[in-house]
Amino acid sequence: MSASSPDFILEAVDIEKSFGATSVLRRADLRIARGEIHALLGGNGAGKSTLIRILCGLLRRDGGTLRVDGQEEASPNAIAVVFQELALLPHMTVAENIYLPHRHRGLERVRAAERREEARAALAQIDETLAREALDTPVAEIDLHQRQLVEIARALSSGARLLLLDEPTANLTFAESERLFSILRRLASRGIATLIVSHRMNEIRAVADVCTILRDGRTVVNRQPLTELSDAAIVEAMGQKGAMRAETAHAAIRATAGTTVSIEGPGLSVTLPPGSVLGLAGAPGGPSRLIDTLIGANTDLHWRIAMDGALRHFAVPAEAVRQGVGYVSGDRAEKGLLVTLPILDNVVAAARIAGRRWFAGRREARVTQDALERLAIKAGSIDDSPLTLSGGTQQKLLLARWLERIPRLLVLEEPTRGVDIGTKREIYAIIRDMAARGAVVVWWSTEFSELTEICDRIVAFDLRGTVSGVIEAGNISEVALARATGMAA
Amino acid sequence: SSGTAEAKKLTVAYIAPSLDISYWQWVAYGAKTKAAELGMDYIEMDSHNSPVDQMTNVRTAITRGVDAIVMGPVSSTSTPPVLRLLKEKNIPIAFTGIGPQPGETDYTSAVTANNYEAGKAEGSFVCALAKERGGSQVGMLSLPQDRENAQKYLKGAKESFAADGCELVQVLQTKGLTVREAVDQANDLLTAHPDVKAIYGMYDEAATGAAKVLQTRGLVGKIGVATADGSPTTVKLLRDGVIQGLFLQEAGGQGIEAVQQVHNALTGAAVTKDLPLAEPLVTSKDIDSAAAQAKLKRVYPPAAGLY
Amino acid sequence: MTDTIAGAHRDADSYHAPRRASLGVRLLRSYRTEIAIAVAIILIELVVSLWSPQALSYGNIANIAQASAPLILMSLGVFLVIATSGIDLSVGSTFSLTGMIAGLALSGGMAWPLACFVALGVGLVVGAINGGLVTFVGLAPFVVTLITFAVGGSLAFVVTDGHSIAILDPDFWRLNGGELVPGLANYVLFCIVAVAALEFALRKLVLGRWIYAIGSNDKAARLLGIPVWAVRFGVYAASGLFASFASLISLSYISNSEATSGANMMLQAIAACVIGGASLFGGTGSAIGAMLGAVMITVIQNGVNLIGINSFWQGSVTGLVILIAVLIDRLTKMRA
Amino acid sequence: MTDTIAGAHRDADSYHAPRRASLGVRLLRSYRTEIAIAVAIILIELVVSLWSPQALSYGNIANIAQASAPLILMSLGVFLVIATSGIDLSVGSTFSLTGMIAGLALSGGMAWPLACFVALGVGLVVGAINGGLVTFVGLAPFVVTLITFAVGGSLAFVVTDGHSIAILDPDFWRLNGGELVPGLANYVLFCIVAVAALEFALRKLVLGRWIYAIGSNDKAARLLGIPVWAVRFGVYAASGLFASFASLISLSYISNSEATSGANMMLQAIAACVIGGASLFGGTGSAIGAMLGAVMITVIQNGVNLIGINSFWQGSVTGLVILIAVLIDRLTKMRA
Ligand SMILES: Nc1ncnc2c1ncn2[C@@H]1O[C@H](COP(=O)(O)OP(=O)(O)OP(=O)(O)O)[C@@H](O)[C@H]1O
Ligand SMILES: [Mg+2]
Ligand SMILES: [Mg+2]
Repeated sequence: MSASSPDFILEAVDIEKSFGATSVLRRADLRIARGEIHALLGGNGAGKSTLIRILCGLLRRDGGTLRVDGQEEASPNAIAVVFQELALLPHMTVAENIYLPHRHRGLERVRAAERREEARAALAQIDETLAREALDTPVAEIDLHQRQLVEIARALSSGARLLLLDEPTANLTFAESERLFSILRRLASRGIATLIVSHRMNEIRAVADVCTILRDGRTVVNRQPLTELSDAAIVEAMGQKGAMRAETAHAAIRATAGTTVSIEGPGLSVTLPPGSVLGLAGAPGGPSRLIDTLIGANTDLHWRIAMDGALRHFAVPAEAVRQGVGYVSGDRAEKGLLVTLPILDNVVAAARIAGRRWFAGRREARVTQDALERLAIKAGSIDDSPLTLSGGTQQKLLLARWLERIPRLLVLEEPTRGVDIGTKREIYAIIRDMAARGAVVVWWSTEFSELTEICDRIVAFDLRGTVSGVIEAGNISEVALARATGMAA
Repeated sequence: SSGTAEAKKLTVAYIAPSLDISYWQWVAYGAKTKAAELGMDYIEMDSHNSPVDQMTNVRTAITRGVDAIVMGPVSSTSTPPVLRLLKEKNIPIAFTGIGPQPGETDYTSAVTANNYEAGKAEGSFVCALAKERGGSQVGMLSLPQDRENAQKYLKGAKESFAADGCELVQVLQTKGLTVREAVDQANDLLTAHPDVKAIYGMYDEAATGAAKVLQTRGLVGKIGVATADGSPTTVKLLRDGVIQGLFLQEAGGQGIEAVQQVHNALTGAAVTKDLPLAEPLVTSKDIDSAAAQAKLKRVYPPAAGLY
Repeated sequence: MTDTIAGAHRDADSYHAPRRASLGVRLLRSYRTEIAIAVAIILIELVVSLWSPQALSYGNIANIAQASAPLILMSLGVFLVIATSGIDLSVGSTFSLTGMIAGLALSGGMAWPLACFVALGVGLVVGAINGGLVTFVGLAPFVVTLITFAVGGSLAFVVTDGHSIAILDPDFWRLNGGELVPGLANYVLFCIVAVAALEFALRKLVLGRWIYAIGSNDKAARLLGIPVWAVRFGVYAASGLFASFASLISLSYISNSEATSGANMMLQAIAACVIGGASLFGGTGSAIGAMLGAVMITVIQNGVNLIGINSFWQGSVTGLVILIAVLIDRLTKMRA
Repeated sequence: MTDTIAGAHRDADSYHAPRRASLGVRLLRSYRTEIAIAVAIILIELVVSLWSPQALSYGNIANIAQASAPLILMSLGVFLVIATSGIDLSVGSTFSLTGMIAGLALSGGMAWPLACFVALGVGLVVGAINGGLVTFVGLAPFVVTLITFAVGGSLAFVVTDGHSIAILDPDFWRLNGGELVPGLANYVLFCIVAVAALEFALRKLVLGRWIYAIGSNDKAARLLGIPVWAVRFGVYAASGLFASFASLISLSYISNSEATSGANMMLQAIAACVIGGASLFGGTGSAIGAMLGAVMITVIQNGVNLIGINSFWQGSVTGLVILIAVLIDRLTKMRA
């Protein structure tokens, strides 16, 4: 009945979409063959998430044709999606979040015990511990990293023939990503296709066969095998020429003025002179407790923080902020964005507090525009809601908070989650520049390449969350990190 | 003077404290009927039990150019500013149900029921009901005691109980003035005080609720009930012997008299400054008497139910 | 039935069967607030019985059951709406209007079962209007149901021009007082059945989980393919129906319809849900909690009357008792 | 100043810095609901004036201003709470209780300015209790303020045993009717000053932005270093103060304190905020919106009385007019 080749499980041609006056997709094409792992690439705001939402029927397209399995109307169970801004039900348990969305009729019984076992099995494939310990925990009580795993488990257990994964690895550790990829490969061998969005180049190469690249809503590379494309060509196609990794390793930063921060705790005692960038590596449990203490969110008495020799004990984040501690989290929905306030307020919120300002002034518009411009943040206007921004762009917004007023201690928790390759480079440069001006930076990331590139010292935490070693400047490598964190490749 | 009335049709506004309550609806009915009879235009407004709304209503009435006001005030103490304003505008005002603050003189007429006397009379009657039934404990289902009429009823009743040797064991007030609440309270009253032999109802819904409870508990006749006001429901309950006495308060009659008084004031006829209407007792024996029936027609309109 | 793609591969020795807490512990944990409120209710009764020993008599407990039945039924409907993070302010007006319509139908000579069906239509219509405006037009639930509250309350007066109606049908009392199950009065039966059925649906049926899912995060629920619109529309319709049914139960007992009969009930019903553990932001609470909340409100009222506390003090006593109950709940939550 | 930071590597042509719309457009956009409601108010007045030409007279507009002043002041306080995603059900009771306390103080011979201060203490105490229980104990705002609503309403009766008080102080009217600014009655002045000051604070002071931030995402607000507890406590205290002040303004006008005087106002005040664009989930709305919502409620009331609509129909008319207003708002939002 249709002219489409039966080899394609999904064919999208000339898809168009605009939000009001801004056109987001302009004749985007995407074809996914059965059993292939297909990378969808593009810079922040290129339209990837928008396209995915159109593919799974959540958003109406303005133009173009879409066929799933040769049909205009996708059968309801055909597609499973991992959403970039996680779609989870906070009051419900992990198990229920995994099994509830499967298509049911309302008057059916839930058969919780059975379903729970299915959910456990799905989750156990990527994280045994989580599956064992958190299955009956409400999602509100687990952290972003674990939520991401839950969201993935949900897609894996859905029985769908096409998986659309929008940055599923954005905050997974290397080992977890690897486990996900091996599952995807196994699925592929059974004819199940995956579309995966990622900003991590080495991952893309590791898992995907072909790629489609979007740029400003247009398909600029259509179904090319990845083997035929060099990194440079990919980055070029995305429109991010300068994004290639700097060849020369950066010299250690010497800041002339600033605060010395020292951190003491179980198995660790480091002194961070102004300008140092300390990396935290490993499964999130350990680092998050240190980070919460540093920013005053949830003080862990095992950790002792001193600034310029004076012991600091922050009971609430407000105290930390007043002492010049800045914080950016990759959990933007929970810990970052003020969604009902315009972009402007989101950007200047931190400076207002650190600067003890009383007035939300006229100057702020200028400051906001400067900050957005420096991070190349695409937005209609600074009076728009941050919800009109793409995921990576929202993340940049949170970083923009600390551009105006450089903190004494900047605590970063997966700060480049979802940020595109080109912008990551800019962010590294900006952070390094802040360090050069005297800031001390503490940076947790699941992406080892990021840590090796920017940090001059890295604290490794093992899987139980205890410090397993400090790796000094000369010895930093991804292999060393993998070994120290117990997350060997 | 009838010439001027024809030249410019007079308008009277009736401002009720709350038209949610049937009593004030019936006052409105009386006022409206009388206004029509006198050839006056009639408008009505609701103060929703709020003195602020009441004041606003008065001002709105003035804006609409009314010639006279009939008002059931939210409370006596809420009347002075109203009276000041109306005096300034030279607009006659008659009160219904609730009179002005003591000491005020700048009103045309106050058509009230003598709640204190009625309370006393009902108190004696209820006490007698209890005694007939071999007890001396009585309970009361009251209007909310922030109302002056409720306070007066209670005062009168307490005096009678004291004088006649009855013990008022509990006073419960219904907030929403609904039968539903009164039923719950009557149940609680009888649970807490099983020896109560008569119930003093201060308004129709209270007695209706009490009657309902007696019917479901099979206590009809064993516990006496009397109430003030009078409604089709309580009249029927009286006829059925579930309640024993009604102290009729002329709701409609108050409206009729009040309109008559302001009309008198406008047309230069004599006015009666204080016009308390009696609250006669009616029992099942005399409910069908001509006097009682005539009285009843000044209580509620035919549309409300049978007499 | 779902052949889970990617069968789980596990090392035999590294695999530990997932620990699921025992049923008892799970019930205790998920009904923590409900248990706290139930304990509070019992404590209240015991305290009251110090003053008034009849408090624990069969008669008084029957009184409490009778008095709380309409509020329980109404609260159940309101709870469904609150669980989806909505609000229904119109239930009190629906209660009143239903009573008036039923009264008119009955005094017009209609057979009482038929009149009941007609009157339930009031709740269905009001609920459908609420649901439609909230779901399809996208207006805020507070505004929509405030409007139907105002309109419904006004129509309750309009239909009879404010007159109340005495119900004379000699059999209508059977709806409330009859015994479909011998030995169990209908008003108790209806409450038990409604609470049990709802609690079952909310915990064990997919539909019930959807209701919590929508209240938990309606955007995510939509992304997950839950028919958010239909469910949301449904809970408003159900709330209207419950309010109407509550009204009929009450009417059948009181046999007198008044235009103001439901006026105070809206706030009580919402309070019942919240006391019973529901959050106005949705996603939490239970039908049992809503019922216990309603019972607690009635029990306090009853206790205050039995003790003979001056009615001006009743609000204070009620407030403080509720405060103590929620503080107990709060403290046990901190412990847990 | 920013030139030292590493320059961005990007195609110059693909990136455009976000623009800022002109002030006019920005105001139009951020006050869209407010403008819609203002237009609706004008339309209502015009429609009413078809029946009753006096609607647009100076006298009637002064009536409306006088009648709406207390509700406006109360709504402003409630709005602050709602903006932080809280709710304050206690304001009506605070209004009543303040009136009674002020009445007692005045009839006890206290000088009126002093009596006003004492009475404002009522609002401060109730607000502090609300704020304390919500902020420091962590109870749900709905429950806490429901409790203070019940207790406050009860105390309003208790303090005078239910008797209302006539205020005889010959000068107390000055609070409402005096002219601190010649030619402008105080009640108008206070409303204008309060709305302007709050709107300024909410838009231009960091404190005001914090209020929205807390309503928007209180966890993120805390991590940003916003003193969430202090601000939250503050808005409840402010709400209590505004309710008390509203009561004094009203009392000074009608010189009569009544234990039930605020009973209807809580729902009206919340409605005013919501009609004016506030969401009960917090983070949105404006002081101007709350004011316009309050004015709209008063204007409908006034219009219904001027036209002479049967009072039983008033609720229906009020409901439908509000429905039309919010539908207009909704439609313009869809367009935008
Ligand atoms: N609701 C909306 N209103 C207006 N603009 C929107 C809306 N949603 C998305 N956009 C715009 O559409 C563009 C594409 O967004 P999209 O989320 O698809 O990007 P993306 O490719 O997924 O980016 P990222 O890598 O950052 O996730 C962005 O410029 C964004 O600002
Ligand atoms: Mg995206
Ligand atoms: Mg300084």
